[in-house]
Amino acid sequence: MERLRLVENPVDRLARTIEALLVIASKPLTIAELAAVTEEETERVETALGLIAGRFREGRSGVVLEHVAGGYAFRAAREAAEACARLVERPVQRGLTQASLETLAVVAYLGPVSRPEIARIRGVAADSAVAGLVERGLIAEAGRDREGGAVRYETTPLFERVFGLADHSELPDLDELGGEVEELRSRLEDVARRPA
Amino acid sequence: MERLRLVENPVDRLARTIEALLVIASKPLTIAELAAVTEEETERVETALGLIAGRFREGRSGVVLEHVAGGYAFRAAREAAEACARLVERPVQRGLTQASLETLAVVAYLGPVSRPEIARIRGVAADSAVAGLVERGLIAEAGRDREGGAVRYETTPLFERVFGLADHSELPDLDELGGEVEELRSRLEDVARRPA
Amino acid sequence: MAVAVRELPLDLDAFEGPFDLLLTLVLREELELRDVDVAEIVLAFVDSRLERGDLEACGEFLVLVAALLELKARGLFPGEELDLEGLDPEDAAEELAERLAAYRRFRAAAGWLEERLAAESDRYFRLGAAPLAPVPARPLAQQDPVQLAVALRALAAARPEPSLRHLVLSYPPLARFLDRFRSLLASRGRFAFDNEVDRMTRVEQIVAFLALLELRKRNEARIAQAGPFEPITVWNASAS
Repeated sequence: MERLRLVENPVDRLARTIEALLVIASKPLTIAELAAVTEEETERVETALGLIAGRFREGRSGVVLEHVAGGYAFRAAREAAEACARLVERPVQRGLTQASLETLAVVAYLGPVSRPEIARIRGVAADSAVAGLVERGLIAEAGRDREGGAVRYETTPLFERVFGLADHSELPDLDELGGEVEELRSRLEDVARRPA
Repeated sequence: MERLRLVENPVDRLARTIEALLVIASKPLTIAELAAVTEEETERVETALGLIAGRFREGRSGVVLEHVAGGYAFRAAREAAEACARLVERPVQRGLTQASLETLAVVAYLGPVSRPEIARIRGVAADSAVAGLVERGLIAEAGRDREGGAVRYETTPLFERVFGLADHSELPDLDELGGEVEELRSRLEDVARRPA
Repeated sequence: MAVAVRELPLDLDAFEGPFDLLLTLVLREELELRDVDVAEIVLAFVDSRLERGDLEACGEFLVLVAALLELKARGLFPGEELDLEGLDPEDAAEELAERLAAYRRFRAAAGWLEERLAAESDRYFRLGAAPLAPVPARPLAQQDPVQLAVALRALAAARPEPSLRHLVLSYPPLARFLDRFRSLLASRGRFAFDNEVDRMTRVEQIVAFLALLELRKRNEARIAQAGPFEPITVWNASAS
């Protein structure tokens, strides 16, 4: 067997290259894309995809080649559906990270507020915390502060549900920090500017 | 051949399930995670991973199993690197500067560590290097050193993955990287004691 | 005879910081340390970075180098002790050596990471979700709103990130002191160093002292001190 593989079918090598491309791609790849990237003829790409489809098929492999509207992609075999569902379904998370909590607090009390404003108040960039909170649906975009300005964020109804608030007015009081949003904001920004 | 496969080794089925999990996972999966999700013993998971490693290895497959960042993941075969380079950009590792690498080294060995601590070691401000590494996802916030203190940073699993480290213990021992205090001190005193 | 900075094949901008530069110079085997004024190079570097305002963390470094130079300064005042506000030069040399050693290890670790990255340049993997993977859900447990108030109070109570930027402003460039001392020497012929630096911050005093050593080295000034901790008098060297 091993001796035979020395005289390798050249399509085998192309097939391996396409397998590699499919496993790193974040979207399905068309035959045209595969041909361009491998610098091969589309006919040979189609032949290679045929080989791959034989190797990566239900019952034989846990990785299955799928032809979808947008092109070709690997997917999980159907027999593994239950395990895949368990993998994707995350256990309920008990709390938020410090970065998320601080960012969420700023948006909840001062929102709508932009990322640069959040960064100024926290003293560090807020990009990934904001993106994480948007992905979770706890905050959402609320227009721009002016035309062409930075996108601003506010909390969502899901935020109110998760924190058990009937509405925004039920946020815990911060009286000692100044009741008005503007007052609070300028106070926080003053603190952030102050040298250590 | 096909008839023989009807009397399937039960580990084969587990191996296929794990293949399916690995192809949809967006990060390396630990043996514990695989065992939990497949509802199997860790020993059997290890046996199955051995089977998968044999099938998905360099030279045989375009998809390769690797042990990285404390878990297991699929990646592209090295022989397909040229085609992969034409398909995807690598924003994480492209253009890491000396400043970024030094900062990354400090965080990798000392993390969680704050920006002022990094600056103290490197003798220059670390703000933009830290921001760039956070942006790339190689380091992430890890709380503050005390309430209201400086934000601290640690490396992410993506760091280990990008650098191909099975875990942190694969980093070289810091003490073996040089830095003999006595030698430096005597060199410094040579400099200092020389009359102006 | 010391080699002038400009004659050395050094691109000061290529260094990451003062530790990087000093370490490189100190470890440079082919350079005979006797022949190179390392301190002068380091000061030229620090000075150029200070002028650009991008050397935020060099405060400590400057203090350490100044103390180290004090060892050298003993050569100027044989048998006498200068005191840079209690900074013992021996301790400073020890501290500087330790800081350089620590930096050297991390610079080596950065080099190791760079090599590793090059060796792994043909390893490609997918970033993010697989194209046909089920979309993950991340449910969050019920949260207590009091956490939000606590987080905001903490932000209001303390400066979250110490900034070193204000330190930069207090670092005058060496050149400013050189100019000032030169004009004093030109107009008066002599001046009392202590009077000039009396109201300055400690760091300003150190930079002023470095300027003084520089003038002495360039044979523009002569310096005298009656004894340890006594006032320093500076003369115009050409006027005597």
